[in-house]
Amino acid sequence: MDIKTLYLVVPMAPLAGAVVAGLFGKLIGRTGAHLVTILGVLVAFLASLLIFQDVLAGHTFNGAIYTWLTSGNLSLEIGFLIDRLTVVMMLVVTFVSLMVHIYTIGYMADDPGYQRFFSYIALFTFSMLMLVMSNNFLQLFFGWEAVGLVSYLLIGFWFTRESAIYANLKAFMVNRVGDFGFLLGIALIMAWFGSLDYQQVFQMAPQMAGHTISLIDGHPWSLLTVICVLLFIGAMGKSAQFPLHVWLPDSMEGPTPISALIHAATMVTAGIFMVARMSPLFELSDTSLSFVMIIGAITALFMGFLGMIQNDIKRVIAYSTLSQLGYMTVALGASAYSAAIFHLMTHAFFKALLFLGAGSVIMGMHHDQDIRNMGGLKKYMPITWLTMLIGSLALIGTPGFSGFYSKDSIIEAVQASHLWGSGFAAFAVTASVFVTAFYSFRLYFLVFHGKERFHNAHAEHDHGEEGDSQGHHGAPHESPWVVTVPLVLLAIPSIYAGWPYIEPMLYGGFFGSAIYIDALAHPAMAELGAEFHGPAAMALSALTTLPFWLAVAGVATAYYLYMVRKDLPEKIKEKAGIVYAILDDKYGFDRFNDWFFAGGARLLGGKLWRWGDVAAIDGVLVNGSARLVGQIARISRYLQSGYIYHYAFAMIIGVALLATWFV
Amino acid sequence: MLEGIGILSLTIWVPIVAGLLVLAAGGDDRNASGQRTLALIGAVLGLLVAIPLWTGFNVSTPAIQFEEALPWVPSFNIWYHLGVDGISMPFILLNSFTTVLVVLAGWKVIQTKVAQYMAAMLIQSGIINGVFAALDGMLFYVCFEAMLIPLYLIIGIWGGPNRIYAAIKFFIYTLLGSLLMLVAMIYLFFVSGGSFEIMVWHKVGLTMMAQLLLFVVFFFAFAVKVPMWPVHTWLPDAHVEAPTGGSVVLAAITLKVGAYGLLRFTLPIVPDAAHELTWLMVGLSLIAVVYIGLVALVQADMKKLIAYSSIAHMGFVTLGFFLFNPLGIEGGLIQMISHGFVAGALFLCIGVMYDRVHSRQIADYGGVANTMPRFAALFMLFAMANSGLPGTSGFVGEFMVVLGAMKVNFWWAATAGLTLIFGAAYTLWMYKRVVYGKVANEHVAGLTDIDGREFLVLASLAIGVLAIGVYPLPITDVMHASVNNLLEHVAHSKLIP
Amino acid sequence: MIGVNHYLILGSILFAIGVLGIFLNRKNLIVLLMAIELMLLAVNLNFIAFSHFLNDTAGQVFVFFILTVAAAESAIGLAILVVLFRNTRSINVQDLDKLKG
Amino acid sequence: MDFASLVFYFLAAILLLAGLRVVTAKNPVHSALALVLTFFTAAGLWILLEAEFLAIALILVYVGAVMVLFIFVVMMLDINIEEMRKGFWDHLPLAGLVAGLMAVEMVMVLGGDRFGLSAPTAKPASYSNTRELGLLLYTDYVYAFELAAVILLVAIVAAIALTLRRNPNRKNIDPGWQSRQTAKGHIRMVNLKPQHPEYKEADE
Amino acid sequence: MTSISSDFVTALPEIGLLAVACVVLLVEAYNQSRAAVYLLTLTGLLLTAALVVFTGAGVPVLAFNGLYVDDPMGEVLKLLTCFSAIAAVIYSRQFLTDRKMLSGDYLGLLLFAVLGMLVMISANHFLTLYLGLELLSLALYAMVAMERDSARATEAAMKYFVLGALASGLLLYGMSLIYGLTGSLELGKVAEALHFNVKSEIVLAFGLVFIVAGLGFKLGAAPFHMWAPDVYHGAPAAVTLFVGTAPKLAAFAFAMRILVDGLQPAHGDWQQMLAVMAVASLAIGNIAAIAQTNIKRMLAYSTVSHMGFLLLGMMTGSLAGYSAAMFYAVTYVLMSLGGFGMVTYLSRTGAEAENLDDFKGLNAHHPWLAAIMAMVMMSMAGLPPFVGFYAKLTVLQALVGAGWIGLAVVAVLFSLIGAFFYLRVVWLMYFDTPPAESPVYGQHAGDAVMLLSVNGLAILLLGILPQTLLTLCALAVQMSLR
Repeated sequence: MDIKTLYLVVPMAPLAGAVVAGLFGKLIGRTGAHLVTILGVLVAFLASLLIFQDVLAGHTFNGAIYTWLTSGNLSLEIGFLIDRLTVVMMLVVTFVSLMVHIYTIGYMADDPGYQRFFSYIALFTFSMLMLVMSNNFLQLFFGWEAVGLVSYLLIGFWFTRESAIYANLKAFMVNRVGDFGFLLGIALIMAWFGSLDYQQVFQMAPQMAGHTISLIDGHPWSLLTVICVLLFIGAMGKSAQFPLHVWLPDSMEGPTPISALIHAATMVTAGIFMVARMSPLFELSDTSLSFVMIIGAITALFMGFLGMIQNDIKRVIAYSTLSQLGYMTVALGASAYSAAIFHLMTHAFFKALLFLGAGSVIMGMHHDQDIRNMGGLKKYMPITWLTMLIGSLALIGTPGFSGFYSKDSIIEAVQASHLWGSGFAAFAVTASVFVTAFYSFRLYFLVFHGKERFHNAHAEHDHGEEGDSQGHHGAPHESPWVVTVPLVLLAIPSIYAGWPYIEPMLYGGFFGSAIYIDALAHPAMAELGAEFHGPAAMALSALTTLPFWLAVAGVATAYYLYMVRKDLPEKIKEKAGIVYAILDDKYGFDRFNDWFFAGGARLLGGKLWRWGDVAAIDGVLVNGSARLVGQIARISRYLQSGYIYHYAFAMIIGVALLATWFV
Repeated sequence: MLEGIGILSLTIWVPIVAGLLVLAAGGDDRNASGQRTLALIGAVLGLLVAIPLWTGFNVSTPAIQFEEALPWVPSFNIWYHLGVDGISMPFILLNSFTTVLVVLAGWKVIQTKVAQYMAAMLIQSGIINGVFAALDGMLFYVCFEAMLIPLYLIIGIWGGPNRIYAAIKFFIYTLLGSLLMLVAMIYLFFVSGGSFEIMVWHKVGLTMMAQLLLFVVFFFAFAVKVPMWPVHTWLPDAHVEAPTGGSVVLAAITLKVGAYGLLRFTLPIVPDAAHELTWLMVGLSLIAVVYIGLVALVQADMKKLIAYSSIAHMGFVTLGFFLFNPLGIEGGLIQMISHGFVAGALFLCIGVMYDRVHSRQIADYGGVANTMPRFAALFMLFAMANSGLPGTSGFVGEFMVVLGAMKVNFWWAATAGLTLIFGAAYTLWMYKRVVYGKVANEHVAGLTDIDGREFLVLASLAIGVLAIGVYPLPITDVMHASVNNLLEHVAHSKLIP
Repeated sequence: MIGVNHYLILGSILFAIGVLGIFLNRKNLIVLLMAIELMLLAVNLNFIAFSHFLNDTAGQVFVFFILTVAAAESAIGLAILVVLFRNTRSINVQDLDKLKG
Repeated sequence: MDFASLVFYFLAAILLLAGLRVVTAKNPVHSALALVLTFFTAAGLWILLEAEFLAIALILVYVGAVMVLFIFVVMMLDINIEEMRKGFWDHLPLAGLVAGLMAVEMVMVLGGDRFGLSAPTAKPASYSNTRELGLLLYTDYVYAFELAAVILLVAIVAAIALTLRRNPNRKNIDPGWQSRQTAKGHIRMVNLKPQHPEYKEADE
Repeated sequence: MTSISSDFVTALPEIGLLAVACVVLLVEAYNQSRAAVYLLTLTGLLLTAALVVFTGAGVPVLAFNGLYVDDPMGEVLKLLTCFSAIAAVIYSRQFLTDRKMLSGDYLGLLLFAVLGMLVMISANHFLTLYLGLELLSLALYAMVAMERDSARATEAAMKYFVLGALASGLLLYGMSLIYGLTGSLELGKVAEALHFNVKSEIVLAFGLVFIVAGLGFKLGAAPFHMWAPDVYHGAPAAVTLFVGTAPKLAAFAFAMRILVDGLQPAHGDWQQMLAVMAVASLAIGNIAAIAQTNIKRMLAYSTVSHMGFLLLGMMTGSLAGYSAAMFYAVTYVLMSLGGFGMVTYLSRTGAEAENLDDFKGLNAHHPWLAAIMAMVMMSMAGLPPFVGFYAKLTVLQALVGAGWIGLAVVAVLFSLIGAFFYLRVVWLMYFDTPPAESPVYGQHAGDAVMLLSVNGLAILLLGILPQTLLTLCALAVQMSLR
């Protein structure tokens, strides 16, 4: 098979699966639906593997498939750019997606929307692949929005739940705010570069570096800074960076498999991927890199804080995701694109693992998600326990685990960065290590260890998901093989994906020309590379660094608070009333957004409608003039009084006036 | 090539004759099914005769094609002069296509005076084809005004409770503009040395004062139809009260006539005034995007909401036109076509629900997806297209216009880009309240999913929406030559002192 | 010497008196008709004066026909008046207000 | 001032006074009579203008026929004069203003000698106004003359059509109807059968 | 001067019509057969039309010492007058029969009125104009009062009469001044005199004011229109139908004769007067019509506004303007025949379909009649593809061509207001549900429906293909101008 055909197969196979499962779901039944979609994704995964090998052999590709439209002398094309960055993403996406597909067979077994669900996730895979394989901004934007659409559909998958359909609308809207910036960024590129093709844009970028545009009269700004910031706003939406992060925790309303796939492993990392892809642009603007770094740092630290007090198992992981995305973003800001992508990859594995594990727990708990109702599950769900532990260890950066390599690289890269704001970023990512370790193990201890609380808890809640066999509240049980197999399969790369790959990916020039770093201006990666002496040495030397001990401290604190002095958390909560309240309120963003943006827009819309359309335009101008004419008409009826002499007056006065006028 | 009767004549007269036949054959609602079938045959025939326009179109030339010319009223030098270029041709197809859909859409809903309804739709379709095909100003005008009559009747006879107000408002509003335009056309007749040929008018030199006045007049004629803020308030009323078919035609076609007029008349005839007043038109377009977007957000009536969204989307069209670059104009044109599909489809969707529940209030619905899953899926597609999701037709035009606007002014593009947010907000919020959620009441619980006929109608629109979204090239190819020609024309001042 | 303008002025004043009559008299239809007769008389006076001073008999012929027509007109007018009176028992102008607006 | 002028001013004064009287008299009969006086003085003026035939015609036709008709109608319709007079002078300001304005305007326009007409040469003694008019009427103006006849016919037809009432209760007999009658329709032959309870179907 | 006999040949249509009218009166007097007078009337009108065609000369021919002119414009107008009278008679047959008004008196008067119109159309002399006008007016006064027991009809007649007499007085006063100024009463000679030597502009203008006032009355132009609503309203529908149609052709001819044939040199003066009257008519006609509830009254105001348009065409003083005005007059008559014809046709015994509400839901039981009425209304509103649009177009064209763009804008703005009340009729017929007991129904008068259909379709057909009628009017005017 021609390699180019293979490229086409990668996104099209899942799409075909999605279409078949979506349109003919009833016809082919449940089994048919999952078979056809899994087959599609499997084909995509295998094709990606082949392409990976091909790319490793040095065959990159950049070309159009078809011309989307032409206008003037502009031609917009749909095409693929296949290089090392792309294939890494393709592999990650197809692999995690495949795992999630398999897992879903078990997780959604009883759901009436089974076929629909498979159709959606296959469609998502297609969209995500289109996004990462794109060679131009148009297609990027297409994929960008398409994944948003699927995310919207999946968060609202259980559309009878008020909270779910609130969450999906919110997710879409917040993403749209980001996309607004993104679109403007693309449009600016179009306007100044005259092309949307990556390669052409990147080639022209150095010439454009000196350009300024004056958005507000008399304030010239660097063109590239504006473009990069706008593009990054898009990334902020998609990758849930502060302050557009608000949708991600709510997105946990969706079924767990998609939390793993979309809201942890792949879609939310699209922003990271995009910035890495745009490295030739970002490298030319220190301001925007600083901006990226600071936003990432804020996200990494402050979202981590929120994770510490959550009680919903998925929300804890969601905040953790936010925090980890913050890490990646910080890495981007520090020009450590490869580190960001590396972390993206490892994070995809272990975070997907954690989510799927959490899903497994939820299934075991009969769709109870409150960690306060769990405890001691280790006994009942050994595979889940073990894999979750691996995931958590990877997450907190235990030396040797995949997460360690990616995360430590980021911390070091930030410390090596000299951009404005790197100091704060370094502090934030370092402090976050503690936070991460704390909430991860808080979760771990509460769920798998300690007293079994699930027996007495069921009376308090009624949190069954749709389609669950409610009322069957036995003891937790281990999940079926379709669930555990993906856990195991994901646990393997969670452990292993760091060690062998850190060297080639970060320092070995694996990405080649796919990522561009202006080494003179941003030498962080180069400095790191100079200090790097192999993965084993890195792991060993980590034992002497601050992050490691912070992680240890975090685990220890969690152990102390939730295994030893179980009464303390409550006391702390009482003592730190305001802090807790702020955290519980998620810094008030949701309330503010609801009040200011949603409420404000509606208020303004209502006023404009009532005062503008109804009162001013319709009331005064339209109906008003109609009324005026009607009024004049009624008055004019009085002129026609019925009396002959009045009529005669009219005639004579008419004559008199005409005579006076013209004589 | 001047022939007596050609394809364009057929596209005009086949529906009209079919309409008259339906009227003649009908008269009584007892044989309504026969009338419907006859109307459908007429509509399909109308579409079939229009297809050669596409297949036989030469995309490489801006010249007028399929031209026909017969002297009509020689004493005023009025000609029955038809022809299309890349700008007008797609709309004839769109209109002929839409006619088939509205005939199908009215199949069961219209139970009284069926023959009259179907005839009005068909006759209107023919007249609208005349608007797009006319190359003689007076022929254009005749069709431009005559198309009001069937729609007036459609709204008034088969409309909602407040239909009379809506119908008369619609009529008077639009008549205001067109009557002034009549005077302008006569003026042009004299300054062009006694010709009603639009193409001749394009070449007439005019003073700035005359251009500005003509601009204002054309603005009234076409901006009302588009409609642009602040002359838009007829549209929500007309839409709300019109029967589904009327709304579809109104949204899909009638609004396009206004925008088409801007392109056919305003820009080429008074280019200097157009340049001079770009700020105004762009300003109004942007107001349409933002203001109307906000207003749409608070509507409680689904049709009103979609009507307002139509105004906002048409704001993109006018914005695109006044950017004076190919991206803007072609984007505007694609937006027009796309809006024809999307808004038409959304009105049909609302119609589907209205037929079952007899309410258009958002509050009366909730959880429709539970009982009408197939419908919900299609509705979702159209809602997304309305929010401008890439891959659907709704995206293409908006994207092009934003790109075009960015070439001219960052803030124009930024304001226009807000539609990403507003468009999604009002459409999806409505979708959420109507389709998602628990089954809200027994009406919703009793809903039945769409039948084959409704599915056929919506699915064909869905295919159109997706096809344009994925592969708009064929349409832009058709437009290029004409748009470039137009731009070149507009770039040259025709000012005379 | 009496010139044509004397007659014209006389005619004008007579005409104005007719107008005055129409304005003053708001009750009696017959007086209204008589006021109109005054105006016609003024016209006739004009014609005859012009005819005399132009030395052209056509004016007199015109007056002849005006007289004839006015007679016929009066006949019809009074017939209508009689019919009206039968219907409403009044020739008060102010009662003639069923048709208005 | 020559005699003609004296006569003119004399007649003009009476004419105007009588005219004013026509429109201001309380009683319509007085108005009518004032109108008669107006016509008489006008006739005098016309004689001054050498339109003797018309002057006579005015008196014969107008005073003799039309004014009599007016007075007849005034008398016939029993009108409440008192009621009619109420508020008569209320409208004087407006009436005076408009009439005055018109008069002033007309006088200003027509008062100056704008027609360039001088007194005509005196007619020869053999000149007959009546003869001249007669000749004209039957030659040059024969078309108009015929039309005038038609107008008079219309007046007759209209007046009859409007006022003629065919009273259903009248007792007089139409001779035309009388002479058209035949036996048919008035005499019915009846076959009288002997009255018998069994036969009751016949001559109903 | 041609021999008198040829003069009579030239005037054959009038003579024929007079003869028929007299026969009708005689039949009425001796036979009183309704069918006979009815058919006789129609035959007489047809005969007149035929005579008009046969005596047509193609060039202006003067007769009767310049009192009479026979020119193509006159012939066209006479022909149309006859046809419109025929239509009016046919439309009103049932109405008149129901009210026992279908008599020789009525039809005789109608024929005399038509004769008056023909005289006016052919007038070439102030005297003939006056006599024709009076002949027409006297017959109309009587016709309006014909429903003798109706207080409304007699009141209308009285108003019509008094105001008509006043208007005649004004007209005559104007004529007397023009006579004094030019020394002639024949239109051609007046024009000649004015052309070469105007003794006093001011007197000319002054005289014109009075003449224009008389003209305005006859046309029904503001502020001399006030009789129209009351007369149209008060008169029986059949009479309204007649008053509102054919006389407008005569009035147009009257205006053409007096202003164009006679006073063309004073064009500058009367142009402005007509403009003032036209704008006033447009304003008053269109606005007052909105508030009406009676359709006859509404149509009366609509007439006022239409006359405003017609005057706009005339005032341009160009050939295009005159033919536009003529076209307007012809189409107006066609439309109002349809409108008033429908009102008359739908009236039943004892009641008239004169309230707008009576038309509610007409489409439900008489879709075809409703369609005709809708076409009439839309045509009156000036919407394409109906002939009323071309009427407006020609006038606007003439106006703009003469540089009166402002007036053209004013005219269209007022017709926008006008569109409202025409559309209201459409909405009543189509959008409203019929009341339970509908007061409106059509009797089984096939001939009237047939003719109404022809009338309605003519409005549509001439709207789609107006060229023939346009050419006719343009040629007629062109060939008749001297």
